[in-house]
Amino acid sequence: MNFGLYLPLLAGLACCNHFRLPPQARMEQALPSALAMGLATTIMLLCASSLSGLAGPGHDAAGLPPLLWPLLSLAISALLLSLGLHRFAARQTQQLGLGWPWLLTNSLLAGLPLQWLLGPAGSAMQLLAPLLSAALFTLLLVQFATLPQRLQRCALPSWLSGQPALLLCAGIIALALHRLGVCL
Amino acid sequence: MSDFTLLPNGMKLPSHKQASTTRPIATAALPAQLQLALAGSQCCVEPGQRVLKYQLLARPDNALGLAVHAPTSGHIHAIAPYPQALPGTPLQTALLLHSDGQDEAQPLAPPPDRAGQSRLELAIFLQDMGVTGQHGPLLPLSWAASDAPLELLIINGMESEPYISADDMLMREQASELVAAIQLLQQRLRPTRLVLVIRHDKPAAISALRTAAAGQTWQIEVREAPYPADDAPLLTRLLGGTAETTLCLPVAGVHAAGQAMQHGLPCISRIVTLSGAVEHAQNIRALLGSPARELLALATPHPYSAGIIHGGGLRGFTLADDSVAIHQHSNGLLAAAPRPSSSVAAAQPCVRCGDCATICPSQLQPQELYWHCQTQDLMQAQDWGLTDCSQCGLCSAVCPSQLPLLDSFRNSSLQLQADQQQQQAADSARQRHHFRQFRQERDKQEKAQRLAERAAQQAAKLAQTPSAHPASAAKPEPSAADKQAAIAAAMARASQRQQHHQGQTATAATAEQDARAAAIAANRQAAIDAAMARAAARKAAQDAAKAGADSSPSAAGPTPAPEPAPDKQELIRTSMARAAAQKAAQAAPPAPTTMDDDKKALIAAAMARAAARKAERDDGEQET
Amino acid sequence: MIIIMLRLVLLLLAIWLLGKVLRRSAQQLTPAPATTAPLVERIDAILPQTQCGQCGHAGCHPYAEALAKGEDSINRCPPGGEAGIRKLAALLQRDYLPFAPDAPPQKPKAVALIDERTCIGCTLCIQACPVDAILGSAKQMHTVLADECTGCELCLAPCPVDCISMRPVGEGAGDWRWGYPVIAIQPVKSGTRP
Amino acid sequence: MTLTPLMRLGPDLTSRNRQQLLALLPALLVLLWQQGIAALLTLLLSSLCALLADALGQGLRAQPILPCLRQGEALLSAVLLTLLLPQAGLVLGGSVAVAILLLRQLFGGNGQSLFHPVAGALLLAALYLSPSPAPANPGLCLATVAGALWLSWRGIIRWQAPLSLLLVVLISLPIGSGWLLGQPALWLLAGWVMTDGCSTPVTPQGRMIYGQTTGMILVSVAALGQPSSAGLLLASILLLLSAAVPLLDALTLQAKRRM
Repeated sequence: MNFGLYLPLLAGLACCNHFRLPPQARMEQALPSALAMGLATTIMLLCASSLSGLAGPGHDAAGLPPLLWPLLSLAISALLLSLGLHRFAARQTQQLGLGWPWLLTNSLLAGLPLQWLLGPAGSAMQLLAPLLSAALFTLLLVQFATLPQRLQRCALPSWLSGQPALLLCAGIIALALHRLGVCL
Repeated sequence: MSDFTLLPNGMKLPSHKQASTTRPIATAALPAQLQLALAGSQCCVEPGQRVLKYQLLARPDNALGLAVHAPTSGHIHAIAPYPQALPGTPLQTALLLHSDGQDEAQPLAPPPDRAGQSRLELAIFLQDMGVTGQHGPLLPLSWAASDAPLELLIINGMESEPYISADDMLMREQASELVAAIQLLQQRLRPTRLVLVIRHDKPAAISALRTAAAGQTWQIEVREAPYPADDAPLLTRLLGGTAETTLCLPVAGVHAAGQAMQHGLPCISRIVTLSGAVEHAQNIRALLGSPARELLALATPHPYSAGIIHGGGLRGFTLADDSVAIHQHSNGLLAAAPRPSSSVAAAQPCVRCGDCATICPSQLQPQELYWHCQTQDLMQAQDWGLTDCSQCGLCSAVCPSQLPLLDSFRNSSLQLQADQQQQQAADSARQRHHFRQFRQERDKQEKAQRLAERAAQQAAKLAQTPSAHPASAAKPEPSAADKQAAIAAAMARASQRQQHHQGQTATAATAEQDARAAAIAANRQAAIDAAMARAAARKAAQDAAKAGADSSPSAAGPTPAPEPAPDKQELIRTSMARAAAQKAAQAAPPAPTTMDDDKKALIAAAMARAAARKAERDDGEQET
Repeated sequence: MIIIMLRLVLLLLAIWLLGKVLRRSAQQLTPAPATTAPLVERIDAILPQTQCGQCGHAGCHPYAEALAKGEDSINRCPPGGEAGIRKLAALLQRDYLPFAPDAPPQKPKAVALIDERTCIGCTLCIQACPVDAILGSAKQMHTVLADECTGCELCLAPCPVDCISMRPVGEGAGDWRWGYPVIAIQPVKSGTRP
Repeated sequence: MTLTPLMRLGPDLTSRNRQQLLALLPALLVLLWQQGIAALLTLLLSSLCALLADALGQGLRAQPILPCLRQGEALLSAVLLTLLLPQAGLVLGGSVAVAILLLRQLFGGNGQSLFHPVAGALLLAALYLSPSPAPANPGLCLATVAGALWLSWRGIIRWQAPLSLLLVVLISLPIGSGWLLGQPALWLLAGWVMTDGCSTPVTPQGRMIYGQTTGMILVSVAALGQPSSAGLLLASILLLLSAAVPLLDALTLQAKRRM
């Protein structure tokens, strides 16, 4: 697995994340939701990498399989965040669709391949990669939140309007991201 | 500010004015028939009647209406709905005047005494003379009735619209009359500052005006401004005025006002530029109501020209019907050149080039605005600045997709206007409805109270004379009287309600609803009173406007309005008087002694007519 | 060490931003209730105020009350037209509905006209008019103030001699208002000048 | 007599496309001079495929075919692609046809394509071709730049996005983005694809942000990642950012709220 597969994965994940909102959700509602989810993913990835940093070189010694500790740290940070969100802003969390299943999915799918791809590399890369990945993910989320409004003005055939058009866009974006990932 | 509007492709906006300024203003021949639109005015002649030149044909019946005078002598042929110039607008009632070719004029009434004229009187006089400004009369009546100070009076001679040179030629050839008119306006309106602003591309007009206006206290200002320079709000800003204290008047209107004020001459003609694909581009003085096709024929349009454009090169629109007549705002008629075959294709979708937003002088986003106008989303269109659009037409002219941006904005703003008027009407209807509910409730209460009082008095009387009622004498307690009073009141209420139901068969309002509505009405009483007072003031101003110069209408404007009740009564009285007069005109005035018989006969006749009509209708329904 | 500090700072920044987004969306999704007029009044402001009762209620305000309580559907006002339904749908956050099949058909705007030769002065129509648009008194001819008539047709039924007819009004939009030389859209408003 | 009342102050779509094609002429001549008959064949093939695909799309959507073909949008795409991938031949023909059908006609034809077909076709072709970086070609670059400058002087293309991209590339010369400047693909995509209104933001500010972001991603990937073809890289970044255009529009286009 290389970035050529990881980046399209992010696009697919963002598309799925957009579809969790009700289909008639307007941009005024989808945009904050996308922003919040992007920020939540940033927090989770940073938190998880801090956790693995804390464990540091010790997790080899503990005899755990190589990917178990990152997986645990990602899951823990996702659950911690959803707990915190539920504690402090339950209503908005529900309105914006930041449920724990989605947080966990995003955290694992966006974070685990990254850990694997980077391996136990230098810490600068360890810091930068989650940030960049979360930023790209946020960008993709926001794109899917704003695209429907523009697609309304296109003369799309009727069978394509709505979610199928978004899927088509997701496919094109995934193709572009794949090419970009290959170049990385 | 740059010299010309710089177009996205680096070119400058061509003005195309030279062609029509080489010849002096000609006078159009008398057309065989004239079509005079009655917008906001009430006709005071009848079909078949012979009218003389300058005779009043219609008088204004609202603040935006204008009087219509006969441009020549002839017979009124018809009063009927005719198409308007702007395609897509509804038919408008117009007078069709067949000219008899004699051009026989009636003597002009001398203009009223200048010295003691207030500005409202002047505004009404100009309205009666048919002198047009930007919207309705030259001096807006609402402005004239207020006591807002006039700090800046702008005479607008910019005329930046391509092809149009009507104002230019007017300023060249009739500079002295114009200067006299401006002087008169200055004397009457007494502005702090009076500026005639003129665009730099009219050197001949500038020199003519400078010569004529030597020694005047007002100034002529020459400005270089890009295309929509004649936009009044823009001009006001350019000259450092504020919207509240500035008045911007078009040159042609000022000239017509001068003619009216000096000689009592009503406005029956205007200068029209004939240009475009024609042999002899020129300006002519044309009678209002002349058919566009006949006028343009004077300039010999090229045989290949396709249609007539009403207005200038950017704001103009193609006339759907060549026989449409010119009106007060028709500053130009252009013969359209046929489009090159490549651009015949219909409008393409927007390619988001952004040229329209770049060129828009009001810094709007025409492509967004167009989208919302297309989807009929007027709220969004307002959010995107539909009301700020000056409809200069630059966006339409640069759009590579040839989208009908200007047309769309025009339609949407007309629709917006209609919506706003409807909303105002609904608001006033709501206030009247609430007031009515309040009044009904109050009347009911008063009546019940009166009846209760009467019953109590009767009971008291009964109590004083117990011998009269032996049955009740045994127990002469006040409770019996109370009961009776209560019964009487209940009866009264019941009869009242019955009456009420009889009146409002369809609404079937219940007592609780009435009570609640009355409570709401009582809460709003203050607001309604204020609104009634405002309405009364407005009515008074309108009445004053109708009454003309002989009344003293200045009292109606800013002074505190009289109480609503007398005004309403007066209104009712006048309407009754009008109705009585009409009735009197229809039938011989019945003598008081035979009134009842007459009335009975009348009622019987009416009932019979109604029955006949009903039977007819029933028959008709059965047949269908 | 620096990396850990940086990571912590970034983490705090992200949490702060998330909090901000959440607070902002909370404000956006629930408008402040104190500043808005009661719902009934806002609905009433949309209704055309013909007081015609075609919706099955005794006037516009009762219909507004029924709408506010959710007791009636938004597609019962023919004078309000499609635009009215759209506005109501937006205000009440309901889906747009086409006109109810049992609602009376839409008619072009019309005003009542009293045939002055037939009128017997019975005042029944005056009592029926919900907006005080008919003038007259007993045994005198009545007349309709055309400017104030809403076209509700409530005066037609009570008239014993059928002397009232509805006269359609043409739309007044004319190009004389935007022609020369400036095409400003806003007409001279009475409100802007003191 | 050239009088057109109801004045038109700007060129219409057909004339804009014609001028854009005209601006590509010097580059095309240079290419033919460099590569000879093979490039001409590619040009013919891709043009044919593009026109056929466009006609097919219009036909399937039941729209008039000839006016659309005459407008030259498809032809412009084909010429651009020929200049970008002169050796591709059949692969190019297929990818341009698919891209036009998928990215242009499916979204509703002219003026509706959210993603530029040229960028899409480049990515499609890259599935079959090796993405090795092309050698620098100063002659072609110069011819392209001349055409783009002429267009910009005529006011046909908007300069904000390409200029922002170029500025970023120039500023980051020290980290090794210099080789990009020798690539004709950079100039072609910057001059003809980044200036297309449908796949770029509509406001000047939005276009600047778009250009800068493109530049930053391009430079960082080109300088830090594995060596790859500049055209491919730029095309994929443009596609990715085209999806962000509604966002940029929403950020930079503000409705005038009523009081």
